[in-house]
Amino acid sequence: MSFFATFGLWMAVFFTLSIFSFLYKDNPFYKFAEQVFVGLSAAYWLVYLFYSIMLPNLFNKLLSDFSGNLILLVPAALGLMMLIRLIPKAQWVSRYPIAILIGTSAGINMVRYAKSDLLSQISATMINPFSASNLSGIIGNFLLIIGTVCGVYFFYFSKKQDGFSTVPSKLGIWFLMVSFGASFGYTVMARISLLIGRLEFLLKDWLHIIK
Amino acid sequence: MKRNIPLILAFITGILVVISEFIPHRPFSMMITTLQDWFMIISGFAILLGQISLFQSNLARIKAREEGWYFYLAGLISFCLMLGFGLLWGTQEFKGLAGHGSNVQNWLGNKPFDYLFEYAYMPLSATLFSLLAFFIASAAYRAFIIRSFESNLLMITAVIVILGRTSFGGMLTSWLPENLKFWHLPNLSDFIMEFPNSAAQRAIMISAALGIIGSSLRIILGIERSYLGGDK
Amino acid sequence: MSGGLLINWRIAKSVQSGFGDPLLLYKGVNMRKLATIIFFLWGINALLCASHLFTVSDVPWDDGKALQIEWKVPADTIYLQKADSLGAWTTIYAGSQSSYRDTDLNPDLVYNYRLLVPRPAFQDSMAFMAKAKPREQWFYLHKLSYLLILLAVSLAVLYYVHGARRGKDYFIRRISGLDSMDEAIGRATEKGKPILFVPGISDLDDIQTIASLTILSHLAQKAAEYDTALIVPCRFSMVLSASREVVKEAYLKAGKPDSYREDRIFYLTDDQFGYVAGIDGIMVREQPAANFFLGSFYAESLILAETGFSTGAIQTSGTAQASQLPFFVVSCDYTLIGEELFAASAYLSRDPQQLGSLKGHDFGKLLVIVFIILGVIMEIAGWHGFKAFFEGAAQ
Amino acid sequence: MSANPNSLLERRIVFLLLFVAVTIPLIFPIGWKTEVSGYAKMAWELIEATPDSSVVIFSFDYDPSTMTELQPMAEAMLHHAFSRNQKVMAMALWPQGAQMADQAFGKALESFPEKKYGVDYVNVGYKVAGIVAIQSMGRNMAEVFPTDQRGTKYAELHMLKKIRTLKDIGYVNSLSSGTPGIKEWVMAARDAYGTPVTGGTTAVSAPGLLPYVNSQKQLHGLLGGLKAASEYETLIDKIGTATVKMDAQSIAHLLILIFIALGNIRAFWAKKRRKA
Repeated sequence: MSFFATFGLWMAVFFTLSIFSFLYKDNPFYKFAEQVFVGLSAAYWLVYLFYSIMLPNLFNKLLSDFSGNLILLVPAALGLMMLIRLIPKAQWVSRYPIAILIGTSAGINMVRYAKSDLLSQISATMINPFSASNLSGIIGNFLLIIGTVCGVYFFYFSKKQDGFSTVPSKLGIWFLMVSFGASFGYTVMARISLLIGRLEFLLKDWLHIIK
Repeated sequence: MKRNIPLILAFITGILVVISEFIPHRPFSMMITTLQDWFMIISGFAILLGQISLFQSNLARIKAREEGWYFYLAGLISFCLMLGFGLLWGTQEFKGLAGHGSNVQNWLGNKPFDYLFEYAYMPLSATLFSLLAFFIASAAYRAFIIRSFESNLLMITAVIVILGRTSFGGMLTSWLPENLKFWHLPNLSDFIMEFPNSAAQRAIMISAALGIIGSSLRIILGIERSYLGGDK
Repeated sequence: MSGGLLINWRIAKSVQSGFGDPLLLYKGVNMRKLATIIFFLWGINALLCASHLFTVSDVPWDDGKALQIEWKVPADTIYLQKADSLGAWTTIYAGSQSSYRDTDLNPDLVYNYRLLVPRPAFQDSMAFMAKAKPREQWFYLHKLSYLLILLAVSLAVLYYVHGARRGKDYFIRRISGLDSMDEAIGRATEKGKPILFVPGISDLDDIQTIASLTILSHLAQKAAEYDTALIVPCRFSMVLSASREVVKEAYLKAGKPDSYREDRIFYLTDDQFGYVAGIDGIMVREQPAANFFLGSFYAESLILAETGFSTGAIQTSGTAQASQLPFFVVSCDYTLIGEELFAASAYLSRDPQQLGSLKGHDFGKLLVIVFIILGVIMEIAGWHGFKAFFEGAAQ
Repeated sequence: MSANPNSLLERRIVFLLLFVAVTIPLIFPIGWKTEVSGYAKMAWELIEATPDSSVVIFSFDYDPSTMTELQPMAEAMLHHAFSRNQKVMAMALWPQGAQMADQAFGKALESFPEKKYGVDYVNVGYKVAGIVAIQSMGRNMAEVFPTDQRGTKYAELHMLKKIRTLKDIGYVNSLSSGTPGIKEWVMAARDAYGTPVTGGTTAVSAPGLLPYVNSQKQLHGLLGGLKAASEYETLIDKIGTATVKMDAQSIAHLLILIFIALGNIRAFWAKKRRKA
């Protein structure tokens, strides 16, 4: 292995252990790793954004065919208006691009969520519970329908929850709790996998204890 | 003026986007992708704002010899190194101001930017991510306590699913006869995931979607305007 | 739009040869003429059949990027070919289905297709030709249900907002996560420690971030009143800009513009885990007495909440990210679940217009419940049109 | 919910125990057998039933980010294919897949040192364009892969001499963590040319692909995640990386359950003490 590859390996090991040391308590190694991480990653995204977004989507297009891409001057101008924030007196200028972006986001979110999270979930719940082939499937389908309806009702804000109306709301909370427990349990494996990945690096690539 | 024009702009862009969702004809059909591209370009400019703020605050701390200033110096150096390498010799696919730097590559075995990415950024990121394994254990230890009916539900389903996902969960109930296979732990955990869990997830998604639609509408109509700050 | 022409040279040849010598005369009938007529009639017939057998048509109500190709030929395997810009044929489908939808086309260009049906008995294949032009229309019909539901919810919101403007008062149930906010700020003030506010890890294009900034505005005002330091680390520059505007305005409203410190609202890094590493550092070093994690969160939710727990802070979290809610619920003191995050601004401000719009969401919920129940009944009854109407938009 | 010094100590013990519990099985494998699911069995049956010396395709449609889950599958299935004396052509629809393939071959050669490059296995490398590349393979494989990764011409690769199109392939095994991947293989190879397709994917993506494992066998079984990989290792009776990792998983899960139990006991005592 070349010097730089070995050096790189030890650097990776150092950072790995520094981050793990945070589990015991905050310490200079973690502080160092944290600041290096923040610095490196900030620059990483800047470089990434420059090469992968700004160059192909803006600069290259303007340089190769300026008159054909005149429209791109609009986002470029808005981007520069964001940068005017650096001048304290003219900070209000950045409200224009922010307003346009937020307006756009609001519009996009409105239509996207109406489609993917509202309509498709509603239609997915319109099922014939008796279509399942066995008893557990039928019970499951009923749970699915009742759980969805009660869960939605749990979020009903503008009514005092008393009398009969507490029943579906209560059921809704129960379903939420079951779901939270289940998702928690389900995620354990994925999280342990991450740790296995890091340990594999330490034990295999660094210490050569395992093959 | 400083506040009304932005509100009008938000209104116009918002409405245009919503309308264009339903019109397959140009120019409307292109609207959403165009605006999303714009978003990226604008945020491409804006990222400098943050980075300048980061740079300045680190510099200020170092100048003031604040406690632990050398850590901030390390951060600043890493920032400058990564940025400099990236701009000079580029990244894996892109060439930088000084070309691909084949000399440096031969020497280092990789482009400097990619070298730092592979041996510093990646291990840092992956290790920080892997802390989740520890935190999920400590959270389970502390929080899954028998208290109320709700917290019992939370705990019991978590235990069933954790058991059902592993090899020994299957072993534990593999003796069950065929007609009781429903209670076999892997099956039971699949059942919970498929039905009650999906139901609650759907309820959250549906109501959150309504919340998002409502909030978006408030923003487009200018009822919700705190994001713009004050009038001055 | 559609056209068809059957070219089958083998058949054509067999027809010709079947009539023998081209110049054969039989009982005064010019066989050659007869053959020509028969061949001509057969051709028309074939043409008619072909147009029926193999059709290409524009997909209606779309953005002019797709053509629907259909064929009715009895064969196990057919080959569908398309001419490229130079006129060379390439196979785009081979199989036994009877239709194909060609997508990613350019509107208003003519596309040529050829259908090859192998005839093993003759060791050749029949070819059918057709062409068509995809066109853009002015409405996506399959999105009708989606438009209607969006209109219904929007109109309900507008109706109730209008009601609120005319002085109607709307009730809102308790949301404990928001009631506790004052308690958390109070505790931080008592201890003389700062408050940490994390506006999620999404950019401004996520409504959750904007909802979070609305809560930040209320929180900052309270913090200004109590003279408690407020720390807001941001992942994106645009969130940073907006947060600064919001907090500055809040301090101004509280009458303490001089207490506003811009350097307490800062950018860390665009990187998900770099950002988390930074916040973890802040939590253990500054020891904030109250943490707020509101907005859009992903895997890092538990890292933040558990580190915050270890510092002994009172923690309030809220997200619409269903997958992260379990972790917040388990390790924070209060959690705003899903829509509660969006209800927060109305709840905190008690602004009648906002409360009115919340009432509008609730109308949407009733609508959803009614639709689901109706849909289930229709499905049980075997009438699938109702569900299909809603599914149309999900395509 | 506030932390006291006592609970901070408990936290550290929890962390330490978890660390040890995951490390030890990685170093000293236990080799717990995993209960085999129907989907894994189906994939195994396809490879088991494919005749001796058939040429088969292993498509490496992932990159290092999902290696933890997919590499063990690749290794186990490759081991199986080699043990059935099938000739393996490796390719990749993802740029970094070709390296993944080389690593998997390296591992498999430890058990089958007699296998020769060009005769028993080849690596033709990465191909852009996903589904279009697969469609072209259905017409003429030599055109899609003029040379292998080392630059050897297609015609000179001994095992590929008789292979003209996808129809000459025994089965396709796609290990995929996204697009292009299994779905594209099903559509362009199975549905269009009838070549059997099997594969493996991450635990997260598996539910989305299960509908293809149907009565028409669009997909011949499917491995989803590490657990399925260890099931496969159980089927071929080998303690591979998946089994080892699955052991670590099982121990960690077990430990977390013990933590939950201990947490409850602690809470119970605390309550009792408060009452007393």
